[in-house]
Amino acid sequence: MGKTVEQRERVVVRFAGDSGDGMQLVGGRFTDATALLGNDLATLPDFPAEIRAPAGTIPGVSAFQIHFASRDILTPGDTPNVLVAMNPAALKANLATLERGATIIANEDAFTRRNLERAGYASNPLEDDALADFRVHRVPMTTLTTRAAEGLEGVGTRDAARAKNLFALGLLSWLYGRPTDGTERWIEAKFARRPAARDANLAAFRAGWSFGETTELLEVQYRVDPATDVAPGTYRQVNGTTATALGLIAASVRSGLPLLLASYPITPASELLHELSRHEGAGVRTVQAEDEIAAVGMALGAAYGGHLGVTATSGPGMDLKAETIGLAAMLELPLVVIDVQRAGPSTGMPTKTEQSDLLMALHGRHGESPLPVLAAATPGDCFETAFEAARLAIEHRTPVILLSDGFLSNSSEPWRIPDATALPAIDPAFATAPSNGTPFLPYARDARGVRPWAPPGTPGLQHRIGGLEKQDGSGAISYDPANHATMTRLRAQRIAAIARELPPLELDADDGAELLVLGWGSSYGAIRAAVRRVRDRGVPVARAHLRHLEPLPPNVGDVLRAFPRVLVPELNTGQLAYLLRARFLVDVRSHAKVSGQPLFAAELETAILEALA
Amino acid sequence: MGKTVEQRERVVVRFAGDSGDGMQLVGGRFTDATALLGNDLATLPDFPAEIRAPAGTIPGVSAFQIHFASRDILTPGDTPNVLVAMNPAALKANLATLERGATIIANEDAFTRRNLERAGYASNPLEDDALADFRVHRVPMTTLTTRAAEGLEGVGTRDAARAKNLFALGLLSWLYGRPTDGTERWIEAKFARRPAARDANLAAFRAGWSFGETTELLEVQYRVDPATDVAPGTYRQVNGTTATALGLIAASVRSGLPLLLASYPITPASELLHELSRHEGAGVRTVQAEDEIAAVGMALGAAYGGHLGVTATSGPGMDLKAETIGLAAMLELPLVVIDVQRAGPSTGMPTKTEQSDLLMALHGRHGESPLPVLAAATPGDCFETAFEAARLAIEHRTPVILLSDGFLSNSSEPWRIPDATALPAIDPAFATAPSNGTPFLPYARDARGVRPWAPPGTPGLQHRIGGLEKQDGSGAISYDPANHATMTRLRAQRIAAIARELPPLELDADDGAELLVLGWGSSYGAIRAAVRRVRDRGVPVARAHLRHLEPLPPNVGDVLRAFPRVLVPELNTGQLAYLLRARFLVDVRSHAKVSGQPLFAAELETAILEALA
Amino acid sequence: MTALGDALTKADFQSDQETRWCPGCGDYAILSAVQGFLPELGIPPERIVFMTGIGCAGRFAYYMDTYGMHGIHGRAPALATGLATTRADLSIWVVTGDGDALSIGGNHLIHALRRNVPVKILLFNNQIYGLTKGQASPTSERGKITKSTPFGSHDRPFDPLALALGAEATFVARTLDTDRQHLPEVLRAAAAHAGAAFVEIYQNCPVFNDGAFDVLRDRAQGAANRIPLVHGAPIRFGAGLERGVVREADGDLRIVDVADAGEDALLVHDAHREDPSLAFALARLAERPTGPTPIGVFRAVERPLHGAAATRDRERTVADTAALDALLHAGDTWTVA
Amino acid sequence: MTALGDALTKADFQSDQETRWCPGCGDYAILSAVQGFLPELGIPPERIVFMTGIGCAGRFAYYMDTYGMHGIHGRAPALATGLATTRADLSIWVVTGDGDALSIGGNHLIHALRRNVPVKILLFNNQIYGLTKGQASPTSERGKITKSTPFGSHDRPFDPLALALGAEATFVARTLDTDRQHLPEVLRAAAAHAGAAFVEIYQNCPVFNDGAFDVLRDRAQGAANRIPLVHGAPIRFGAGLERGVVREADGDLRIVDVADAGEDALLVHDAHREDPSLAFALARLAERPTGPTPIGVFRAVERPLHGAAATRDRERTVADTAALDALLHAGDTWTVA
Ligand SMILES: Cc1ncc(C[n+]2csc(CCOP(=O)(O)OP(=O)(O)O)c2C)c(N)n1
Ligand SMILES: Cc1ncc(C[n+]2csc(CCOP(=O)(O)OP(=O)(O)O)c2C)c(N)n1
Ligand code: SF4
Ligand code: SF4
Ligand SMILES: [Mg+2]
Ligand SMILES: [Mg+2]
Repeated sequence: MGKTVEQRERVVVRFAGDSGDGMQLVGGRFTDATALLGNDLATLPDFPAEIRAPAGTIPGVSAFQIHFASRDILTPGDTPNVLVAMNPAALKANLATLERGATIIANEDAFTRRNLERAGYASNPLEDDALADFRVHRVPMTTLTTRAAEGLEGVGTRDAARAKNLFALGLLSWLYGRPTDGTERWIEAKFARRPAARDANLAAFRAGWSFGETTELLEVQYRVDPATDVAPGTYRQVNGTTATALGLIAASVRSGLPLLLASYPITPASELLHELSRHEGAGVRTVQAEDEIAAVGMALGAAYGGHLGVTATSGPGMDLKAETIGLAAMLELPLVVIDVQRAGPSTGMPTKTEQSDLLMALHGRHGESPLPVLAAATPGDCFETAFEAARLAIEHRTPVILLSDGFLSNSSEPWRIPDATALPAIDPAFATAPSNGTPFLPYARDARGVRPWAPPGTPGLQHRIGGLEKQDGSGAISYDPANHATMTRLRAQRIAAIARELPPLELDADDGAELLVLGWGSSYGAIRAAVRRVRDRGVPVARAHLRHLEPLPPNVGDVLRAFPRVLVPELNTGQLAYLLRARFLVDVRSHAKVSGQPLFAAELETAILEALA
Repeated sequence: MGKTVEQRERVVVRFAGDSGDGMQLVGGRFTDATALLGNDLATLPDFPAEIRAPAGTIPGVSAFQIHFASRDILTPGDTPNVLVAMNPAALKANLATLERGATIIANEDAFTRRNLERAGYASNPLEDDALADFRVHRVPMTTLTTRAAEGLEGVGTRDAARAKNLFALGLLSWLYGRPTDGTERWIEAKFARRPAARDANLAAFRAGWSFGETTELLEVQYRVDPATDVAPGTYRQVNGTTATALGLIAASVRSGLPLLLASYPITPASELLHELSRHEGAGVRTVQAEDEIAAVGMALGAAYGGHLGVTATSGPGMDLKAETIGLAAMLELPLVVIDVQRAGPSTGMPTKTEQSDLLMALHGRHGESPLPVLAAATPGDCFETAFEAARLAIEHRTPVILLSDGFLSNSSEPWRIPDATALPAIDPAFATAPSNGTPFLPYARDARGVRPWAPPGTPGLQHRIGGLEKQDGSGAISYDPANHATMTRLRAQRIAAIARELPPLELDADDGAELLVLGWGSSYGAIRAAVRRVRDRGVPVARAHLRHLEPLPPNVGDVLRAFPRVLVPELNTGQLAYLLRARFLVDVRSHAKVSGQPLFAAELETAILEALA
Repeated sequence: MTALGDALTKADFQSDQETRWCPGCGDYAILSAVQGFLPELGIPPERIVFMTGIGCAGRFAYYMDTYGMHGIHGRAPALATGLATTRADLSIWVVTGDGDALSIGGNHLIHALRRNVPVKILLFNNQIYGLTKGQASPTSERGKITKSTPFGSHDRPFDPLALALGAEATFVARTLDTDRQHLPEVLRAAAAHAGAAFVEIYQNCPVFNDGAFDVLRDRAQGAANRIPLVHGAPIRFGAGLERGVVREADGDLRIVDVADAGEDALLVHDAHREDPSLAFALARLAERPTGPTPIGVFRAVERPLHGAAATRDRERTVADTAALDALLHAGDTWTVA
Repeated sequence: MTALGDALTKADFQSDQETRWCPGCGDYAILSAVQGFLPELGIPPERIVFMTGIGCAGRFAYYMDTYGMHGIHGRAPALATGLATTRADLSIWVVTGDGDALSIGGNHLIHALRRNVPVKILLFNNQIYGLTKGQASPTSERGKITKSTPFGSHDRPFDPLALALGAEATFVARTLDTDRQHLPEVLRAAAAHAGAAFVEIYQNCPVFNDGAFDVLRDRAQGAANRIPLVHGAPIRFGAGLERGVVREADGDLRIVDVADAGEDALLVHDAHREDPSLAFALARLAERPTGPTPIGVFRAVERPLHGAAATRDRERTVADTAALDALLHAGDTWTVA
């Protein structure tokens, strides 16, 4: 057809529609096609807490954003270049995020008086000058979709209209030259058992593509070449949930310990339960416990039995697990507790992201009960961090808290698949009966301060453990003051000693950098992107990112003190900053954002420049 | 009889025996008599976690220590001047705490071969030279008690022998000239319904007194004059539990809000449930909930209904209450949560004291949910601190955590009874229906950031609240990012703003002091005593004590920065020190003790001198 | 605000919040029935409180123009106990889901029932987790495929009524979301009960568990399968009341054709029996709502209320300053001049 | 360690820890009975696990020379579920108290029973809180004066057996601490049961609730008041078996003189009935242990075990590296050279 093809280095597309419009579905498929094309990418789903808020309203809007590029991508993008708006509410809810000149593709059929009212529009923004700053394409998607399905066997008008999201997918696939064959196969597989739906969706998809190809509305097709600055290897797409699940399974395989995940559903942590429950067999078992207390109890019971016990939850569930985590700390048994953080406090905003559970992870239990805390940086990094959490738990006999968040768990990125055989082996080093007839001492420690793990079933090692303070060595109940002081010290030391095993904090610093940006968790991408922008301006700056929050890598103090200024961006009111100030007496400055949204590179760029001013 | 009477300024007596020997009973009575005599005093009960550990063993030893003096007393005393040892285990368990030259009064009848073995003595310490450094009095208490009861109607030999604790009480009463009439009346009242027991106990008590008066074993009687440096007023003895209960009742009276205490039993917090349940009527209700989650839920439900809702627990129970405390923070309703800290982690050492829940009180909930945290300094101070906690909760519509501990709750001191009418009135300021027909805004705030409290039953103010994030003002559910940021800020500000109402941290500083000793909670007495000792050596030093841990009084930073060195003694691994370092970037030094015992003045004295060296 | 003396209407109980359940959700029918029924009680909206847990059902509080608290997951009975213990003047309703009440909230539920706390507990049983998008609940049938049980749920479900009866419940009933006559009847009985009233409402979740109760909800099937329990009346059902329940010689309850067994053989329902065993047996008559299933009030007996015996005064009276002064001075005191 | 092939003895199950209960506590008798009974099972001590909650009863774990975990208050059933789900090769026993199991631990108890987790739960019911020194428990009788209820407990107690039956328990039994014949018999039946076995053991607490079960424990009164339930046998009791239980016309169970009612009228105990209603009615025969009270196995039925259906392999097999590799590469992949 000879349309112009323009090249773009990076594009951010946002699909937005009603909760019932299937935006997550087409977003996911667009992502898969993009990944297979070799673009680097990052995605961000954004949906309401209600199962289905009233159709057509702002609270009911569900969106999916994808950022893809031919260079290394760090975030799902702050502001979309293209907004697909399936109805007025979707337009209204997302307009503020667009920059001048952005493209809007609107399903004009949905801009009825009723829908306009529901979205709170007094007049139709497609018709007044509300969108003057944007390039607006009005596409009658519903009509075109219905028309495409006309005459298909068993497809009614309403069914056909439902496929309009596939029309949008087809149109966007054309616009950015995403291959169609994979998507067609995917539609066929998805609707294999419902031929009418299959046909309607296929027709809608093809209609969308052809619309792009033929209509004069759109003059330019874009090309985003495969990313080139990508390490060689085999890739797949993962979101944080899948990567966490795979990391745990890998730890199970490399330790030889069967995995039990016991969880109670809660958004967004439920996904991990769903994911792992599909892998039964392969040594994975899952239990949906009656509540979070039972869930962590079951995981600890399994750990006592020599398994890899894991439990996953989000904020409110963490509160409930505290007592049992404290028991695990006292029992010195391996346990992995995953907190997929969400916006709090209390029920808060369950589908929104936040990093506000850090201090709780560190201090959220009575008494002195230190334990390791880790946080994952990107969806793909969840694999390694989960593996590391399990390794520490098993090898050091300790509960470990792994902090993820709603953003990580839902967003996805291409991930280089690691070589399974190259993953380190994890040694559970189960105790064996002392051969010389000496009594078994369940609280004797090795050089690292680690006690023996003797699951039931091992002959000759019968012993009793519990939550009461115990005698150093023998593990018998003890109320001796000096012993309590000793045990408190030993428990602290054995966790602190883990720092010796940790790689030093890696520093990415320009010569002459006056400012260190130190982050943790899922703001990794946004921080890197912001730092890149600052560097692009020629301003030197340094950057580092913590995976281990407790214990901290041994060189953190030195790194902090090497810079006149330190900026810590976090999605909370400054929790890591607080921790660093207490530990190192460094006047760390906090960039705090608590809005339920991920960190944006642009706002951090500003903050960095301000901090340097 | 003309024995010598010597005067003493201060004496520390420790009664120690088997759990079944009634040591707490006689200790308590000795204390009452001492209080009535006008001595200043402090006491410390010390008993095992088991209801009754095997008789005669070290774990079964139960002790009661009292420090009384004719000058201002600050602690129950580090080392006893007199140890009453009812059996070998009691001797062995306490010997290490005695200084050379201390007096030991042993019930020699109990030093049988069987008991010596149980206590792990190879030979009888009363007969070998194990006690060469002490002044030992061997008294056949059991024999003398049985003999005294001979011929009493209905009293068998075993019953009589059981009264030997009263013999010990009689003997010690003589030794320190405590009046007998009060004790005799007390015995009569206590055993009013069991005449045989009454007679046996009376006989034992008198026998003990006469033994002191007549025997040649004891040459000196001591006199400890009434304390003179005591403020005028009417006094009574209170322990921390009673004082807390009275403080809460006072807050109920002064606010006009009925009090509901909902608790689940746990050592040492159960005592408050027992105490308050005796005051039903007078607007006090208590419920023994099914668990700690239910307990705090009930208290919050009552608060919602316009009552003063209180819940009390110890460490493990605090873990369980976290989620509901977070809800209370979101609902912005008054709630008083009392944590009677004990030695942790996990079940730990339930009857031992510790201050290791401070960081949990501050950070032990998911999300950003700031709330006020207070700590009581002495048994008597529990009254004022509980009153203040309730006042803040009611007037600021917020959950408040009040930290007490096992030491405070069990130990007692003379307490100047406040004038009930002089206690400040607390204003619940319930909302009334807006007269002009404007809609009721449950999250509109006054100048202090405080929202209206509209309990059900108020016509025209029907509204809905919950744990989801809410729109500023209207309180409707909101997932708006900017609003979440606003609400997070407002919730933090309204707690921080309480600091404006707080009296500045009081400083007790010598001219030229180089070191500030800053404490919190129950180590108040030991810190003051240690500082006094240091001053007695002519070394200038400064001292301050925090009641409000969150928010901190506004001048804390200035106070800290006014001294080159700051020492923070705590019964934990340095939690307040951590907090102060993070807030003020001051290199606070921590004196940490985690042994389940209270802080001792002597060890802190050493630490202060070291810190100054 | 309703002017005193004015008769209350359904509108007085409708809040201004937009309802946010999925189209066709059974919760709408229940909401409408509750709002329609409440005026009958003659209690002004400001003296009514709805306390809910978390779940789709938990959103109920927002839609009622009464006082309302949307609590945390599973804890509404505890919150309500605190309120009921202190405020005997209120009419307190708990709305909960099968996960909220029976999974995380199981302990509070059984204790609120045991204590006979004066609250009405409405359990919307859709046999699924709605709000969290489709996991198994403690009432999901064995073998059910859900997001958390991709190979089928393998645990036996609770029967909520049997559990409640085991927990000493004094009032136990069951009804259906869409039965516009039966639902208000049961609510009426619950409201009239002085103590804790436990009402299971079968509620269709068209999104994650559609049709779970079709056997009872359908116009056609429903008539054949609903066994209405009416105190004092023989238990019979079916379009022509052609079937009934009898107690067999071995003590078991059985469904029979009335024609075969004879009318006199039919079991006469007695909701007021002290012994809960009959109610328990009736709860067991249908293990799952997949065939003939009793609905109505299974048990309603009088027992002392929680809090009633505990407190000497039911009024919100607080000691005065003189009484406080006496309390402060209780026991041995001494004076230093 | 016991040499293989050697017959086990009581001593093999006695740990070296000194027992720390009060003199005369019923826990001693139970400990001795359990240690005396376990050798029968022929399971080596290393394959037996005792998991306990907090309370005097919770100390039990320390005294058994098996594997043992003294958990936290109320959570032993959850801990045990995790262990049982993963380790089918172990014999797992939970020891709990009336507060531990029925107050704070109520939810885990009912769910462990519902799921039919293969563990044996021994509830030492002393109708009081022992370890925390004498507060009311959920089995304390109404009106009981305790430290936390100085004016008398005002809530109705649970009947632990009725609660368990309401929670779908597959094995429910009751016995007495000091009955040296009956207690091991019940333990034997519990051990033989494949699923969750719930055993209530009336246990005297001489310090805080002495004599609560004298009516059943006393040599003299005991014979007259214990109603032994034996599967397949008519229910009769008394020194001369002169009394018995019948099902009345109205369906209620009643205690009668055998002489009056006739032997044939006696109810024949059937522990294996699918329907728990009879067991429930028997649990209700005596509301409190203050008169004739059934002891023995009320119900024992087979049901699928928790975990059995869930897992394809019961062995501790873990995927190998090749399988992991396949898993990592599942779905769409692409290669960058
Ligand atoms: C402590 C805690 N755990 C988990 C959740 C997540 N959660 C919210 S509702 C719910 C269950 C909903 O099921 P149900 O009670 O049956 O209500 P429905 O949505 O079906 O009406 C869960 C698990 C939560 N909010 N809080
Ligand atoms: C979370 C928590 N709450 C409370 C306690 C205190 N506590 C220990 S045992 C117990 C109850 C004991 O009663 P029961 O279970 O009947 O056992 P018994 O001592 O009578 O054998 C309580 C409340 C605790 N240890 N942990
Ligand atoms: S998910 Fe089910 S229960 Fe929840 S609102 Fe939708 S239809 Fe109703
Ligand atoms: S308090 Fe009671 S139950 Fe506990 S050990 Fe003593 S006698 Fe036994
Ligand atoms: Mg449900
Ligand atoms: Mg008990």
